[in-house]
Amino acid sequence: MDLRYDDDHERFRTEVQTFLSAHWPPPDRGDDTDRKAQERAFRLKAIEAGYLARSIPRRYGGSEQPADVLEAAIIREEFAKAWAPGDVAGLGPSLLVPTLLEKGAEWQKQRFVQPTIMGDIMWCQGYSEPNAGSDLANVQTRARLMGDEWVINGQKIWTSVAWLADYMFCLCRTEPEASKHAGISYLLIDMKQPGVDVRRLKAINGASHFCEVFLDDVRTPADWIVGERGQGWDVSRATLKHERNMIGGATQTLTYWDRLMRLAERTQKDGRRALDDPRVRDRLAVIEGYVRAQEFSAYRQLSKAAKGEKAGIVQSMNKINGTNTGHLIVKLALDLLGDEGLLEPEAFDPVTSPDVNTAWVARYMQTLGAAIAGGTSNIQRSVIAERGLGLPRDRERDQSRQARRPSQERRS
Amino acid sequence: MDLRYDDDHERFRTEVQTFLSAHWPPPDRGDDTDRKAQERAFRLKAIEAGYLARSIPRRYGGSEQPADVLEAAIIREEFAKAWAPGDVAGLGPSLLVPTLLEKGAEWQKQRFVQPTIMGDIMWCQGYSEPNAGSDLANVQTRARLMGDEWVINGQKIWTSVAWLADYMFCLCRTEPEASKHAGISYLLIDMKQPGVDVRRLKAINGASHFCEVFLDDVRTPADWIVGERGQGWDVSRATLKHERNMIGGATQTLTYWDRLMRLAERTQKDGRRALDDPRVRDRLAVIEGYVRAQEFSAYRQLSKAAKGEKAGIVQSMNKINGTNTGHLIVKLALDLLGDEGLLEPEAFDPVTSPDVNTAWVARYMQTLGAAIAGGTSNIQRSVIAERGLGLPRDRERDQSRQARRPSQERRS
Amino acid sequence: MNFDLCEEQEMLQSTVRQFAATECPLPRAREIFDAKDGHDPELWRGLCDLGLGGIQIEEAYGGAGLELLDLALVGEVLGESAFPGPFFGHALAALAIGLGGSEEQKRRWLPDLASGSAIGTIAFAEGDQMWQPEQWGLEASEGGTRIEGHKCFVPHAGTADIVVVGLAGGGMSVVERDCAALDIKESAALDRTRRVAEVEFTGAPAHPLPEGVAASGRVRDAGLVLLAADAMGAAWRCVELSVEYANRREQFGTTIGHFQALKHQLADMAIEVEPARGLYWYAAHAFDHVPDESARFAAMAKAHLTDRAMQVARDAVEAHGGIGFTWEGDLHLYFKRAMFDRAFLGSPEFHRARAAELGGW
Amino acid sequence: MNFDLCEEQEMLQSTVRQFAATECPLPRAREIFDAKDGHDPELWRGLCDLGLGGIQIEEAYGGAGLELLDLALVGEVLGESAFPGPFFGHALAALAIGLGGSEEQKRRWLPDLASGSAIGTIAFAEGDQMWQPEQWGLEASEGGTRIEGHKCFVPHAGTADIVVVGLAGGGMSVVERDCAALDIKESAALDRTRRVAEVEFTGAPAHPLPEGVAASGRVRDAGLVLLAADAMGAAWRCVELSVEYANRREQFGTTIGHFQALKHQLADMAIEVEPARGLYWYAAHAFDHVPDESARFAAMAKAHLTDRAMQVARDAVEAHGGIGFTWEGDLHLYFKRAMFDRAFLGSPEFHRARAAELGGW
Repeated sequence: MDLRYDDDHERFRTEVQTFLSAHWPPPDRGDDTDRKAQERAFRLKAIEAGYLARSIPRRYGGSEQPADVLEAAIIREEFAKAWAPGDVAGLGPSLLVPTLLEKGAEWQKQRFVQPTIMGDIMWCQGYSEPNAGSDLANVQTRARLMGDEWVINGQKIWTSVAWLADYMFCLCRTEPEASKHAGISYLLIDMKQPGVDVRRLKAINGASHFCEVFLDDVRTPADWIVGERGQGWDVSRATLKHERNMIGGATQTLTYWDRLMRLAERTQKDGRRALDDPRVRDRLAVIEGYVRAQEFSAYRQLSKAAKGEKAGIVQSMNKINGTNTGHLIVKLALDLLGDEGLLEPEAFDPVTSPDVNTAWVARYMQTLGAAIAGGTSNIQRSVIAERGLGLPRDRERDQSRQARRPSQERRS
Repeated sequence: MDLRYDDDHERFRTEVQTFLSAHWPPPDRGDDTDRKAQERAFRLKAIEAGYLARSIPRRYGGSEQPADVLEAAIIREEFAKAWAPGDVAGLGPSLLVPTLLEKGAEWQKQRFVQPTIMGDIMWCQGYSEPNAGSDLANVQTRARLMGDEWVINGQKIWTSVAWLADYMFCLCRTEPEASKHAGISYLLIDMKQPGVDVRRLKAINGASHFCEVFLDDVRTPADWIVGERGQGWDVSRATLKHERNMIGGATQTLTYWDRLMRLAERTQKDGRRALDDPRVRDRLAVIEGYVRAQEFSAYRQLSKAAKGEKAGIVQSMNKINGTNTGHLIVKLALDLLGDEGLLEPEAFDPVTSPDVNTAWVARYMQTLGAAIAGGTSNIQRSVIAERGLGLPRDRERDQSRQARRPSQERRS
Repeated sequence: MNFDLCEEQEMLQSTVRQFAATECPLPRAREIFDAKDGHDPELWRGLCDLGLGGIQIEEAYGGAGLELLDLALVGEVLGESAFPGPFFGHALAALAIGLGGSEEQKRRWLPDLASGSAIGTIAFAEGDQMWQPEQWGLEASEGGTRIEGHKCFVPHAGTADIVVVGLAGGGMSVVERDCAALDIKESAALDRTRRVAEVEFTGAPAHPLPEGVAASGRVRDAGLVLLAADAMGAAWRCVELSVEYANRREQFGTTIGHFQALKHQLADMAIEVEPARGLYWYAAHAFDHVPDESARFAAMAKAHLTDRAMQVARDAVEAHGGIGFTWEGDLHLYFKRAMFDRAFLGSPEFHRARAAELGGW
Repeated sequence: MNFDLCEEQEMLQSTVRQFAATECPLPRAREIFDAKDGHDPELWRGLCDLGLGGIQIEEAYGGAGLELLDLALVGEVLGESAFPGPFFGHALAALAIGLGGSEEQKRRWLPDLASGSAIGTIAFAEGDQMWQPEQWGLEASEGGTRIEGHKCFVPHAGTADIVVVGLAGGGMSVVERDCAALDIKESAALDRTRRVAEVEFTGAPAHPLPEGVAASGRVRDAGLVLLAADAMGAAWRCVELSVEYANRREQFGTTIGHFQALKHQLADMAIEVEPARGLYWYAAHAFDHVPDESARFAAMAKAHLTDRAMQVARDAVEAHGGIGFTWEGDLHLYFKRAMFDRAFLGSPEFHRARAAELGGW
């Protein structure tokens, strides 16, 4: 156990710092070069220098660096310190791109990867449907191959920021006779066409970045399929894995924790800081135990990854762990808020927005979303019990998986 | 809502008080009339006066009073105030007697009821087996009718105070070809015979009132069966219902609560009473919310019963409610104890023994037993969900119930 | 001894339940939730036609002369229906006048409050968790007949005709809305079924209640009981909605109510809530019949039930999955109702500390 | 940056695990638990033959010269094996002498402690939750060379040869067992794998450690880390035993591990425990490498892990049903081990308050 970076890594850190001081922030040109263009130009330089898009081959616009989680951590740290733009965020870069690189056709990689990681095109994810939530394999959206086009009909739901997206990667049923899981294909769809109807949903906290997407005779070329027909389920699994890790990171917990401490410092209670109230101190100390456990657990996983080893069962706990700790945090925050719990927060992003009291009301609700999105806590528990602890699979889920097996056997 | 007793009941209370002042404590005769004989004599008088054994017909030694839960409550209150002996406690009076009265043969009632309610004979309950815990219907102990006797072989476990019992009421498999539940009979067995081997088990808290009972060619007359052959399951259900109510009463919670308050008063923490520590006060106040809820809930049920109405879903919650509140209480107690949590309590009864600190260590363990005995908390949750909330039955339990159905159909 | 409702009380609840189901089913409640002022005069009229505007107002002034328990039983049903409107503040204003007012004052205001032709509310809060009579700092001048200053979290201030204002020293004064010396600023209420506003009194003519100091603590206690009752109703409805959803929603080829883990979570929610019903019953009963225990059990009921309701509302959202997280579903009405019940008149932790002190600990 | 064990450390753990499985499987542990003094000299010999009597003792005195993390890693495996004997007190005594002793004192005691031919222990507690150096009240007279007074909860006092005694002012002295001025009264220890006794010092000749005052807080911190490590091992084993049981025990015609509610409870137990492993790692690492954070994270690790372990031990008993409630099953060893880890050296709540203060809150 050694928490210091070694000399090579410290040298690397210096290089990154040098690069950043040369290129960010960009010189003020006195003209109205907009922020977005400046960021784009910076990213191109950072990719060239090998600091961004590291896992992506050069031929698709990346910097193709050997996997080194410590270097990656250093880059994140230094870029954050300099407030420099990092890799483009969003479901396209984080979910679709790895999927394309692993399972996509050559032309798909050529066409989609670079503009996606540069933020030139935006994606949304078309997985969930009204009757396919936890039971994702139950998607009913039909895609029929008619000539050289897929014709798609159905409805997606909980689609994040669909109204901004240029394209959607989605799961459609293309082989209705095949068994439940084997009947699904993974298609790419242009969102800017007739027949695509996006309706924004308002969430409990007033935010509305979730959408319903209605697909009515929507068309996509025959070869806009990732993997083969009927392989969509397996193709999507790789992607979902990424999503789970994303939600489970310790970063959000640590941010919440810092803000909770500041809330306890600035809140007055019985004429003194809430932080000085023994009840509050004890609850804070309980929570810090969980927060640090999660933080160190993230380091452990990082270290394992750096050595190319699996982190074991703890990795499967990231999401629910973050959810649980988040709940403890917001509950204490609500107690500290008191009156302000009566007020609606202005619409805002609960992670990145400024640290005002009413933000906690939004976080109090937002953490419920975390327990639901990307696999509910109950699904997480089943996964941990089955894959981590070796307990038997849920009978219902098993039976459902085999539901259409007979007809598949007839086909083969 | 009226928390006062009406005039009739207040008159009744006066009668009870008059009776008690005349008969208890009995005059000191200057001889060595032992306590037990005095109690027995008092009980006979109290039954004659209509204050004990109220639900039991006169012809079986009871006082055969109309059901009146308020009168019953008054009797309990006044007898407790006077430290007078109430109805004999134990599994015989509380479980077997109601079962016999409902399902037993006339000769069985004649023979067993009176000596049981007078404490002249003691019973133990032979239900659980190593492979029949939550799944009680899986009993494997075999009873074969050979001539005019049942010959019984098998093993029972978690049998309370079996070494003191004169008789056992137990579930045995008498119809091995019948379906699981339909193959069971309810037999009475003389414990004082060769082939009955009682082994006391030591519990986690050092107490040992649970036993294993090995039955090796044990015999009982052919007519020592309650109900018909194969009806044992249904016969036992009535009994189990009584057990659940017994464990779920608010009395134990209230006793624990009073003692917890006293512990918090006498414990010193940072130079003051623990009761004055804001952390402790808050936890106590949280707990009192649950305690009073349980207490009032008991009143509600009592009032419903007095009117001959069902109390609804809340009745099914008594046991788990008591278990949950008990856990909150012992956890706070353990925190108050500190060092003394390192020490083993002397063997004692966690409810009735004196209020010393180490008793809390025993209670801390005893409350775990409450979560297991008489139906685990998980079984309770299923019952509440299914019967109280109308959710579907557990699939496994359903399938198991039907496991032997086919062969039963062949028989019929 | 009868720790149970009488037939009239059960009928009262079923009447209100019937009314709410017919006149304000959840789709209608959601509309009002989203509408401008969270108040539907016709709905209010209907409620008052049932006599619910003055249940606890003495018969001499046009009320039904019933007790706090009856009022709370109505409150429970309104909570269970996520019923929008000024019932809560109105009831407390009438109680304040009934307990603290002179004969003349009662004759002036109570009949209109009882019939519902006037709406009442209370202006107690002063921000920073200052809700209690002993914390009020607002001063009245000119012999208590003129008020200058600020109150917040005043329920339905925009539609109220009669405002009972808490004053420094624990007294209360009545300000009539049409005196034109009120500056009302709607707050962004989270629970839009019970809007709140900031009120600036700009030299408002005030009518001090002669027994206000003695009455204000009682009004607070009644408020705590009503919040507990509302929380009870809301929480139990959350359980019911979750059970209905579990029996309807299919995943993996079966209704999700078949999944034992969810079943047990639903059972746990029920176990948290149902046994606590008697806690608010007793607190309400004590208000009228057991004066020694009234304040203590009001505090305990509020702390316990609003905490339970908040947790159950969270659990219900989880049990509903995505649909529970939307503004378009029914559940968020209850979630926000629980937030109100929990925060209004002071936090559960605050009232636990009071209950401890009142218990002589 | 490597927040992970190195190969040697993983090997160390697997060696100890192997040794415990062979020499002290659970049936043997239960025998020792029930035996007279909870100590098996042969088992101790075997443990010390692996060099585990002096892992953290400097090589110059016959130890392995390793760090607290290595010691704690061994402690975790002993916790996971419910391993009986004086390891815990022994390690702390050696640490106390190593950190606080003079060169001469180290030469006198450490080699025997390292080889295990002498057993060490610590006498810190004075009852009424007085565990900490700043709370010690026992006075030494005659220039610190003579001790008269009382200590309690001294681990394995009956078999220890060298007792490190905490003194008023926060210093420490060493008392040798054969000085015949010790009156030892075995307590009825709940965790019989780690017996405790009351010790009356009747004018015992004492050897003050010159750096005792500086060292005693460090020894306490090390003790907190070892308790956290033990709790980690015990708690994880509770999860494993419960999973094994769920995969073996049949009810309703299937293994009970098929019941989703139980599955999820087992998952929740795992979630409570496994992510906290790094907490004791870091606390141990900080002891040797991050002095500023050492005391704070030792307190946090002890508070968090012993609380988690206690809860998981309770959950494990429930998951086992009747058999978990018996003295004859394996589980009660872990339950009682968790009780020891939680209470020894002060309660979780006490150490949370310390962690808050040490964090500058």
